[in-house]
Amino acid sequence: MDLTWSTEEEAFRAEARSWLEANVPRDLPSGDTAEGFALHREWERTLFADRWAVVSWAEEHGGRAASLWDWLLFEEEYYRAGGPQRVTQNGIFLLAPSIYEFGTPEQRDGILPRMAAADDLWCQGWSEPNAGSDLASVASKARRVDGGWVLDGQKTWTTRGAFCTHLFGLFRTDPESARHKGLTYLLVPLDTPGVTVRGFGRLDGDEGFAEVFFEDAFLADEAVPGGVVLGEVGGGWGVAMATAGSERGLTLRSPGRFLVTAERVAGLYGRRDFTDAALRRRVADAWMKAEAYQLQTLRTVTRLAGGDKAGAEASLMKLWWSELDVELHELALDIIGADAEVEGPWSKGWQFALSGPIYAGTNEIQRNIAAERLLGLPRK
Amino acid sequence: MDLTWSTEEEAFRAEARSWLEANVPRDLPSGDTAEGFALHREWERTLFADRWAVVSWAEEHGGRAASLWDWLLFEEEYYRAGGPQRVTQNGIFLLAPSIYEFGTPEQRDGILPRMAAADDLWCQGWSEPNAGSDLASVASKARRVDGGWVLDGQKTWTTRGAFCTHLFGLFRTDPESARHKGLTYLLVPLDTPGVTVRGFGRLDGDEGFAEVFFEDAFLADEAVPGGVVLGEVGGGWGVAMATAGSERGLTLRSPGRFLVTAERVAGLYGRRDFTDAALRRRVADAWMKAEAYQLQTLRTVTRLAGGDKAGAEASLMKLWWSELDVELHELALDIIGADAEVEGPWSKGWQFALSGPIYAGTNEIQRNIAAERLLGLPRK
Amino acid sequence: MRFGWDEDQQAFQDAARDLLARACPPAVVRAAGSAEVLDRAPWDALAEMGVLAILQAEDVDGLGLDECSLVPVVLETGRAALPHPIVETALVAVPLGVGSALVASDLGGPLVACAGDADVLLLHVGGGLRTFAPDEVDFDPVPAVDRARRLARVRPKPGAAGALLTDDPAVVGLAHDRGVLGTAAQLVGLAHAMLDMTVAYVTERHQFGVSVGSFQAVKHHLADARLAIEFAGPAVARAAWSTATEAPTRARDVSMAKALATDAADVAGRAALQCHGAIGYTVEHDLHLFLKRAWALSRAWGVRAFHADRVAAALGI
Amino acid sequence: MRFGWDEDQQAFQDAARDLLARACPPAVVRAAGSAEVLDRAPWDALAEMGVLAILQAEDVDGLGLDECSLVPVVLETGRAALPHPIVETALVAVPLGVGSALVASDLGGPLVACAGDADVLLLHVGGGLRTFAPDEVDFDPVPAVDRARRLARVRPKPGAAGALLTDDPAVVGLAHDRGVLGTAAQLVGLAHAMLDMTVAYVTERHQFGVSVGSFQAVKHHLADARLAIEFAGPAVARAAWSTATEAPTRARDVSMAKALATDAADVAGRAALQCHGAIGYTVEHDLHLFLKRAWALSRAWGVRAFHADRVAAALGI
Repeated sequence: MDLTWSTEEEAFRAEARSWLEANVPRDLPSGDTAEGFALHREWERTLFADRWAVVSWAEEHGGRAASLWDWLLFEEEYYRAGGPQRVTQNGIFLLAPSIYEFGTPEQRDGILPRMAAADDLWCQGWSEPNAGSDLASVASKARRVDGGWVLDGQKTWTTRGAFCTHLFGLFRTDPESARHKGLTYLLVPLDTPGVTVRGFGRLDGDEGFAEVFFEDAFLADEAVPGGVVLGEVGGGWGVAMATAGSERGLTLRSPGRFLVTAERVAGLYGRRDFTDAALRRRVADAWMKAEAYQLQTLRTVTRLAGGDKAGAEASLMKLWWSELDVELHELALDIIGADAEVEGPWSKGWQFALSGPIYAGTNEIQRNIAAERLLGLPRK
Repeated sequence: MDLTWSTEEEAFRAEARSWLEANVPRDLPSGDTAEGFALHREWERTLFADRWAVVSWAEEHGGRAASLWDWLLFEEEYYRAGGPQRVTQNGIFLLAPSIYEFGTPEQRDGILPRMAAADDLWCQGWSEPNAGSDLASVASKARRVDGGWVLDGQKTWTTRGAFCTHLFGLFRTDPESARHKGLTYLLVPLDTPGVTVRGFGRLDGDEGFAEVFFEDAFLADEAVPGGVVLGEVGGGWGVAMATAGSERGLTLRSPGRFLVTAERVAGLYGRRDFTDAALRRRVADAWMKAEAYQLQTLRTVTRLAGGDKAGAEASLMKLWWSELDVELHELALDIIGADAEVEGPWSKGWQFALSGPIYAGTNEIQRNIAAERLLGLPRK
Repeated sequence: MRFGWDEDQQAFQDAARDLLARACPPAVVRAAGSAEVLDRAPWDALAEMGVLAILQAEDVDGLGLDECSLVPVVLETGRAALPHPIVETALVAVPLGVGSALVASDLGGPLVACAGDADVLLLHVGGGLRTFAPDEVDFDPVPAVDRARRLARVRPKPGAAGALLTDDPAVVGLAHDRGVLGTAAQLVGLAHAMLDMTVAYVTERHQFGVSVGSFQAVKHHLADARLAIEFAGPAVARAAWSTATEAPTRARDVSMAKALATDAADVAGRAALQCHGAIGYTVEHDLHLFLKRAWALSRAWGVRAFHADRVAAALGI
Repeated sequence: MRFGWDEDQQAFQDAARDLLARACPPAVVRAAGSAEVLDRAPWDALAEMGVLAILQAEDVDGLGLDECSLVPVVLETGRAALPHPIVETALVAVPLGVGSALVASDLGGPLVACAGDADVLLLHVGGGLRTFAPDEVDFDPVPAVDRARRLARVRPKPGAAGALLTDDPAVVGLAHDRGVLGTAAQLVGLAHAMLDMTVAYVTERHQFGVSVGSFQAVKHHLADARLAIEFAGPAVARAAWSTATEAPTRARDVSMAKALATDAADVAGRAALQCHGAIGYTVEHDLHLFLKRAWALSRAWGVRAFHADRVAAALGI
C-alpha cells in the first residue's frame, strides 16, 4: 500500500494543471447542440495540439504513452480546472480501447490519430428501436458484396449522432443467425451514401440523440483506414462487450469528475446562510461515495497494472457512479431549494444524471450481471 | 367525506378507554415464551369476560356485534392504553374471518366462543421446510379413512406453536395433485395422538417458533365441533388465501399499533437533550406514514362497509405496515444512539419488526402480487 | 364516519377527467412550453364546467361547495399536466373573492407560474395579500426546466400598491395552505399519469423475447410507485376535509399531504423514467412533460423538508 | 502508487482466515453468548500467530509492523464474528505499550465488550487513558442483543486511580481512531460472511420449482450487498494507510471507513435476512450471530451520524 505519487507523477500533474489553468475555456455551451458541438471540437483540437487529448495513448497516435496513473491524475486535474465534457469521448474512451485490443496495426495507425485530433468524431451505434437493453436482438443487417458491405436498418438513441462523422456499431452479417451470434462490429463513415441521420431532443432539451437510417448503403471495405470490420466477421459481440466494459467501468467515468462535483456540492452547501444537519450529512455521504469511487479506481488500476483484465466488476463501477451522480445532483437541488426548477447547471446536470442508470446497460441489467458473474447466482 | 365520529361511537370509545385504563396489565413478559404465554392467556380471559376480546363478533360468539369503525376505535384505544400483543391473534384475526366466511353454523358456534375465551389457542400451520414462500408446494398429507383423516408430514416456523392447543393448516388430500389443487384446510387439535410439537428460538431470543410433526396421526372428523374440514375437501387453497388476506391486510395490523409507536418515537426524540434536524424530520416522516396507514384503513373500512371485498390491496397494506414497522424501530434505535445494542423494548421490537417483510408472504411476493393483480403486469 | 368522496364529488371528478382528456392532451401541454400566448381553451372549458366557481359563494353565483369537491378535480388537472394556474386561481384566489379571472400568485414561492398570462396578480406583500393588474407589475421571466410552467419573478412597479385583499395572517395562512393542498393533489394526479403510462408501455414493449413488464425488477419498481400513490391519496383527501372543515390540524394535514404526494410523484417518476429507458428520455415522448411538472411542483409551495418540519412542529418536537 | 495489501500482508490475512475458520467456527461464537468464562482458545491461537504483536515495536519483541498488516487480519476476525476484544487489544492497547494481555476498553463508548473477561481494563478517565486491573473496577453487566458481546459498564472503584498511559489528546485521538478503524474492518468482514452465507443458501434452496437465487429480486438484493462491500473495502484499506502513515486526513479517513463499512454491513445484513426468510430468523441458524454482531458494531465506536459529521467537518462545512 503506497498512496503517494512519485516525483515524476507530481511533475506531470503540475504540468497538466498549469496547462489546463491557462487553456480551459469558460462557459462553453453544451456540446450536445449543433453550435456547442463546434466550439467543443475546437477545444478538443486545442487539447490535441498540446498532446493533452489522449495522454495514455502511444505517442504516434497523439498521446504521451502515459501510465494509467498519469491518466488518472490528468483526469482529476481536468475536472478540477472545470474542463468541459469531452465530445470525443465515445471515440477516445469507448472505441479506442477496443481498437487497441482488436484492431489491426493499419486500423490503429489510420483511425486513432484522426480520432484524437477530433478530425473524425465517433458515435456509438448500438441501440435500435427494438434492441435497447436487449442488445443481442440487433436487426440492422450488413450483406457482403464485392468490395464491401450493404447496410440496411436503423440505429437510435445515438448520442451526438447528428454532429459526428463516424459510427461504430453492431450489424447482423449472418442473416440466419440469432442473438449473440452472426454479428459484426463495423466502422461506418456517416457520409456513406444511403446513410441518413436525424437528430432529436433528449429529456434535458439538448439535441443530443440521433436516429441513423441505413438504406441500401454501400460501405466500401476501405472506407476507413485498415478496413471497416473491427475484429472478426461474425465476432462482433465479443468486441462490443469489450467496448461496453469500457463504458461501464474505468475509462468513461473518471473519478475526478465526481470528486469535483462533490466538492462543488459541499461549496454550495457552505455558501448557504442556513445550517441543516440533514443536508450537511448528505453532503458528507455523497462526498464519501465519490471518494470511495476514487479509491476503487486506484485499486482497479493497481490490478490492471499488475496484468489483470477488467471483468464484471465494471458493472459495480457503473452502478456506483450512475447512482452517485443522481445523488449528487439531487442533493444540490435540495440545497438550492425552491429555485431548483430554474434552468441552470445543477438542474441540467441532474437531468443528465438521470440517464446514467439507463444507458450503457440499465442498472437492472448491471445488477443481474453482478449477481450472476460475481456471485455465481444461476441465470435462470 | 366525514371524518367525525358519531356520539355513539365516541361513547363506545370512552367506555373502551376507561375499561382499558383500569384493566390493561403493566409489563407483561413476552407472550412468545412459555411463562409469558400463560400470563397473556389470563389477560385474554379478562378481555373476554368483559366482552372486549372480539368486539366485532356476534354476541353469541362473545362479541358485541360492533361495526368495523368501533373495532378500529377499540384497537386505537387498546394500543394507546399500552395493551400487550394478542396471543390469540392467529385465531381471532386470521382463522376466525375464514370461519365466518367458509364455516358451517356448527363450526362457528362450536369453535369461535372457545377461541375468543382463549380456551382454544390456535396457531397457523402453513409453512413447511420446503414450502415457505412457495406455499403451494405443501407436502404434508391427509389420507381419508373411516371417520377421519390420517396426517403425515411436518409444519414449521409455526408462531407460538409450542403453547397453542390447535392448529389450522393446509394438507394435501389428493395424493395425485400438484400445486394449488388437492389441498384441504384442516383444523387440528395439537393433542391428537401422533402429533408432536418442538419449540425453537426466534432471532429475538424468544421460543416463538415451533415445528409440528404429524406421524400417522388420526384426526377424527369430529375432533373439533362441526368437523375438521373448513370449506370443501380439495378447496383449501381458496380458504387459505382468504386467511392470508386477513394476515396481510386489515385485521392483523390495526393502525392504532403504528400510530402509538410513532408517537412514542416522537416522545423518545423529544426527551433527548439534543436537537438534530435529520432525526427530527425522520420522526415526522415516520409519523406521517403511520397516519397514512390509519387513513388508508379508514378508506378500506368505508369500502368494506359499502359491500366491497378486500382484494389485492391487502398486499399494499402489508408492504406499508411491515416496512413502516422497521423504519419506526430503526429510527428509535438511532435516537437512542450507542446504547441501542442493549436489550430493551426498542431493540426487541426492532428484531421483531424485521420479521415483518418475511412472514405472511415475503415483501418480494407482495410486490409481485401488486404488480400482477393491481397493475395487470404479465405473470411471466 | 365515511372516508372518500361522495357521489357528486366523484361525478365531478370523472367529468373533469373526461373533459381534460379532450381539452388538455399532451400536445396542449407541449405547446404551452413554447407558445407566446397561453392557449386558454382548456381553461375556458374548465370554467364553463364550473370548476372556478366551486369555492365561490352561492350569493355571488358560485357553487358554494368546499375543498372536498374541488380537490378531486384539481387532482385531474395534475393527471393532465394542465399548465394553467388552476391552484392559484380556483383554490387560492377565488375564496378570497377575486372572481374567476386567471390568477397568478407568488404566495407559494418567488417563482410565479403563468405570470405573464394572468388577468390578475395575487401578491404576498408586507404580510398581506394584494391584487395587481398586469400593467402594475414588472415581470422578470425565468427559464424553467418545465417550460410549460411559464415562470417569472414578479414585483409591483414603483408606486403601485395594488388592492388589499387581506392582511389577516389567519386568512393568508389559509390561502397558503389551500395552495399547498392543491399542489399536493396535482402531484398525486401526475403520479397516476406516469404510472399508467408506464404500465401500458412495459406491457407492450418486448425485450429478451418477453414483455418488459414480466421482469421482476420492473414489477417491483412499479409496485413501489403504486404503493406510494395508494397512501398519498388518502392524505390528500383528508387534508381537503381538514381545510373544508377548518380543522385545527389543517396546517399539519396539508403539509403531510404535500410530503407524501411529493414522495409518490418522485417514486412514480423515477420508476417511469427507468422503466421506459431511452425511449422516455427523449423530448419526442410525452413522459418528460409529466416528469418535469412533477419535479417543479415537488418544490413549489414548500420543499419536502419544509413540510416535514411543519409536521414535526405539530407533533410538538 | 499502489493500492492494496502487499504479498506479506495478504499471506498474513489468508493465514488468519484459515486459523479462524478452525479456531472460531460459529459454535464458538454461540458459546460465547452464554459461557460463564470466555473460551480463550481462539485468542491464544491468534496470539500464537503473532497478531497481538503486529503493532508492537520490535525492540519489545513485537513485529514492528503497521496497520496495513493488522487491519486485513482484523477484517478476518469480523468474518468469523470473533467475540474477543481484538480491536481494543491489538489496535488500541498494544501500540500504547500495554503488551499482549486481553484488554477491554471504554474508549469507543460506555458499553465495554468482554469487560469481565479482560486481564486489563483500558479506561478513558478525565481526558486521559489509564489501565486498571480487574479488581480495581466495578462491573455493571448489560444485557446485549448480541450476547457474545459480553457487555458491561465499567468504572474505577472508589480510590482506584489506575496507571496513567497518556493524557496527550493527540495520542488519545490516535488510539480512538485505531479503534474506529478496526471496527470498520470487522464490519466489512461481517458483511462478507453474511453475503457468502446467503449466496450459498439461495443457490441451494428451491421454491416455485427453481433456485431462489434465480429470482431477479434476490439477485438485486445480493448485488446491492456486493456493491456496498466492494466500495467499503478500499475505504478501510485507505484508512489503514492513513493511520499507518500519520496522514493529516486520518480522522476523516477512519470515519469514512466506519460509515461505509456500516452501510455495507447494514445492506448485507438486511439482504441476508430477507433472502434467508424464516430459516434465517431462528436462533438455530448461524446467521443471527453475524447479524447481531453487525448491528452492535455499527453503533460501537461512534454511530453513523457521528462519523458523517466528522467527515463534514473535515470538508469545512
